[in-house]
Amino acid sequence: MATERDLVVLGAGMHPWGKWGKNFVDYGLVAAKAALADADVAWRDIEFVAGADTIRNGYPGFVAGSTFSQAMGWTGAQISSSYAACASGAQAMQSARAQILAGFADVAMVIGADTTPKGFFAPVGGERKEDPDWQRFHLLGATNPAFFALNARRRIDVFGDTVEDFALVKVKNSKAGVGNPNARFRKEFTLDDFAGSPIVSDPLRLLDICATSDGAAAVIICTPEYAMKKLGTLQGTVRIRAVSNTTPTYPQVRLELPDIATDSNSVVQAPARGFKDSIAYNAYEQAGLGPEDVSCAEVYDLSTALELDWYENLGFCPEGEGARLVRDGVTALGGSKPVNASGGLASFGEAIPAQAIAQVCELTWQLQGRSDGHQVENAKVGLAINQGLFGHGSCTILSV
Amino acid sequence: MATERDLVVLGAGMHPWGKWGKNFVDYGLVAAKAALADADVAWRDIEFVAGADTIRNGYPGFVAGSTFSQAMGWTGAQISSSYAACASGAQAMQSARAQILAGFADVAMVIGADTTPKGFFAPVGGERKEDPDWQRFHLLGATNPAFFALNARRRIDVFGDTVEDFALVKVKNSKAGVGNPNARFRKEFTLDDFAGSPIVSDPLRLLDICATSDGAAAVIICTPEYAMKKLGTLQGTVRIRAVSNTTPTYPQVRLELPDIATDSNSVVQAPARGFKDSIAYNAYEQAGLGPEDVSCAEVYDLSTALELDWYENLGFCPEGEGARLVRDGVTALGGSKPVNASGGLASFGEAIPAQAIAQVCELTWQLQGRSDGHQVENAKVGLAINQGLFGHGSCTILSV
Amino acid sequence: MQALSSDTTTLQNVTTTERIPAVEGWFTTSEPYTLIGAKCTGCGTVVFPPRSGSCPSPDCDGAELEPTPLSRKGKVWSYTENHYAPPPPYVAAEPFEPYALAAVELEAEGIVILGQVATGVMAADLSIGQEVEVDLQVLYRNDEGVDHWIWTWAPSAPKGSA
Amino acid sequence: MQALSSDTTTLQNVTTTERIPAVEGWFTTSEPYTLIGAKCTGCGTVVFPPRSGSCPSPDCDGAELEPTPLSRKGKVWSYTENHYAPPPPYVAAEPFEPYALAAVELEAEGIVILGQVATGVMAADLSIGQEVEVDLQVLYRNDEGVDHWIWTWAPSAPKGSA
Ligand SMILES: [Zn+2]
Ligand SMILES: [Zn+2]
Repeated sequence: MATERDLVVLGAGMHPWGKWGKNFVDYGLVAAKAALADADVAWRDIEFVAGADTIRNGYPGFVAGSTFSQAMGWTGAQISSSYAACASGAQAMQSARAQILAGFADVAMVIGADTTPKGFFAPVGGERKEDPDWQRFHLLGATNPAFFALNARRRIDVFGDTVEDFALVKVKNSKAGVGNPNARFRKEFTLDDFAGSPIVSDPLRLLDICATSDGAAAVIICTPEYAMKKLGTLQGTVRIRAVSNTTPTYPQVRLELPDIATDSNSVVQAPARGFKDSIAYNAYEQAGLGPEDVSCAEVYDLSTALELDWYENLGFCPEGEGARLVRDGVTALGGSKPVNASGGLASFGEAIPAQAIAQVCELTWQLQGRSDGHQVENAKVGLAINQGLFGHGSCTILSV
Repeated sequence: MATERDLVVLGAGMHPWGKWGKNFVDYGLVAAKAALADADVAWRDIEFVAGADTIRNGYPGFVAGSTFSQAMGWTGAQISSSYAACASGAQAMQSARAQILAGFADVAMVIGADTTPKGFFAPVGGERKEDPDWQRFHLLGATNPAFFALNARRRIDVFGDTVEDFALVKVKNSKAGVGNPNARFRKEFTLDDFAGSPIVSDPLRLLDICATSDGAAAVIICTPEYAMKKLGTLQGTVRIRAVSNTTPTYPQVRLELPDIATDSNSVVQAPARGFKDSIAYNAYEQAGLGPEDVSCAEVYDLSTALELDWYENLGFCPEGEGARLVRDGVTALGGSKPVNASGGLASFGEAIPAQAIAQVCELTWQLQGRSDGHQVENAKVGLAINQGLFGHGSCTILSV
Repeated sequence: MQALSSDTTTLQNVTTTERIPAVEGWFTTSEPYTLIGAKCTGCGTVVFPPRSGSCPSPDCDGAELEPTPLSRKGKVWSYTENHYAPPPPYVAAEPFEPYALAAVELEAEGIVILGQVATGVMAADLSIGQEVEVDLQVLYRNDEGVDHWIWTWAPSAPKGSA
Repeated sequence: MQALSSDTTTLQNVTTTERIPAVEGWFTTSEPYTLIGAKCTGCGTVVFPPRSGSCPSPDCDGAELEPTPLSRKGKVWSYTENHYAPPPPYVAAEPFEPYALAAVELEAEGIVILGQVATGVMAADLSIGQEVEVDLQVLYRNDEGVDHWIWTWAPSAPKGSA
């Protein structure tokens, strides 16, 4: 049961994902206005604006909270600008949530938008020996797909997964994405398509790896009191049951982006629960819910194989058995545990600061039965999970 | 009187300001360990780490909360990474404060560090027509000192200030800074030194404008309950009475960095209280205190003339009369309203994400009577105020 | 060119073919030189630099803004003089020559706009409240030798010549 | 050079004068090639890349870490093969040649370290659990024609030759 600490998602809005190279603010404005309209709240009434930053768009990207506040029209609202790589949207969510629960605001906007501007895409310049991102690129040429591939290879050699299992994830997600008007790629892929897809980082092919996209998402969250005043009832409202914000515990013995080495477990023993398991665990604890309660989940399928990991981290199956779930259709739309009914990153491509917020939009609409074309039947509890570079784990649980 | 919502500053630590070009993390570690030692708290006990970001140090700078958590040793703590230009430290402070007041942690670290790495200092590359920072640099060559100078010129022509009044601010602050072991420049300047100082942006000379520095600062903040358990009493503890986090209200009719134009007041009337006045006002409101209660203040003297503005924004005197306060020694150490007893930015140079946290360190020590060499007599209430580019206004009020 | 220049020069400039602006759509490149703002079709408020997609007023839902010429003349709100070359992306002349900047208030629009002051006019020549008007001058010449122009604030001619 | 190379080559390398490492202090540049970690003088934990100033263990206040050679041999934890040239700051050969990367577990240190695999050894030649050892090869040649070297993981010779 939701408590008075469980804030309400009053409205959600997105700019569809795609690739146009426009100013990221333009996308954000569309999402912001859509979320406000969905919540039936005036911009002037928003007391706190939590922006998720983008680091490839100059100064305005670094101060997303300010940028969107000014673009919508300065109201004197409080703001924050958060960065946590792929988990930036979830961090912005937690920023707004904490400000509200601390009593500094009753209603807040959480917003993120991204674009791939022309003319500069390389990592930040300069020689920085202490920057893990510089280390892995300059010294090893270890790209993101390379890390995904190390992980995928483990699954094959240790768990007996096949590359077809990975491809099945894309087949499943692309099929669901066809029904989602906010998705960028609305094309259903088949196993046959994989044969023609070039290997990027063995064993992963181009089709196994998510693209980068332009896009924007925003949600309006508020206290139950505020929602009650607005709606006259809390019946049917989507409640935020948990936002976990988890970092690793030393020693972190699993090689994770962007580090080129793990911690050592020679002196201090590794924690019983690994980092990725703890992300979900902390959220379940906070919500008082378990994997059995989840109606649908949005997980970060940066690669196809990675989605299988999440099944296990989320407790949907024991470690090493993730492939069975996708083979048996358990995680397909229509299965008993639908994962990425939105189409996932496979259908969206990642718009970094917007993506975790988009997950919340998707779940909100699923729980409200508004996901025409890719609706999960009778969804009551939705979960979104992701992991950002540099130890940023986030998991959000919503219920209706 | 402090309430149970007024968190406790349990410890404060700094790395002295200077210019060595080392990795910013090295400075931060020194500050973090000093703050923990000052608070007598083990790193393992910190539940939340709020990092203030630096944008000139690659990826680790963008995820300061993570970077310092990993450098100190992953503990699974919650983290945040905030950016708000010069107000980043204050935003990190508010991030930690909200998390604690929301019940997600009892004790938190707030930390910021900066360096000026070799080899890249220019604004982020690329042509970004919509980025005010690109606009002002590329199209107008309007540097930060140029904006400070526009403001200083107004003071001269409208209020009758003189360049000697501005110089007096530096004379006062440099004198105080001599007694502060954390200050970078520990040299007393006289009015005579100004004659030899080159004009940077007329009417401001090099000595009127603050340098950029390396440095780090950290504070440990906690609930009163936590402090009580730790100390057995709250007597003599420094309490956080307010952290205002203020943005402008449309139309913003004062030209502020980095915008090349103000908003228009042709259709919507300007708010009665200007942006910079509202920063202090909101903090006073939150604290239930007024300018008359302030024992000492740390203000952002990015330029000498700007300090005079703050006197007025803080209500220490009516608009246009700031110069009188410095002429009469009111704001000098030993005066009735000491401002920048630390030596201010004039003596420190700005280490962007660390500076607002350093202000809190300074005030904490002042209120505890630990500022040997630059102690304000009988300090009971301390206030720190700053303004970051892109409408980030922050004001922190502490009391003992 | 400055508004203070002779009629002959003015005539030359009028007949000059297209000037390349350093930024598209913010000012006219033929006389009469004006800055171009954006006006919200909903509430009528004005914004500079021009933008699209969203009215800057928090109380207006307007998403349509149309280009609007701003007052050619305004009054100096404040001014300064740069004595050091700004860093890139500014393209500084070598050797660097100090230049003045002025923030100018346009009364009708209720807006203050910053700009470089016409070459040769320095801080000593300026005062708060002084009337200035929009002019154009070369901001930089690119690697292909093409001049890029920018607006400037130029003191209005004593006799009020445009 | 690869550990699989002939004795002659090995001899040549031993007599070669100073190799410039692509990064200072992370590995030896003369045989026996080893990675260099840092060891906390307080608790004895090890970290790679080496660092100073603070022990990576949250329970250790140690601020002194000293360089320590790591095990030369380890077991492949996982591996992959890059088929596209990584973006800068990687200096990619032209035309780009695919290469393998391996994450290798050093048992004594309880640590997994990523590295390029010796040139010519591809994913098909690798398997999880396989023994590999540290070797060196050229990462890139800079504009002045100076080679910069990096550690690689090379399959240990079948007969166990160092
Ligand atoms: Zn309007
Ligand atoms: Zn240790």
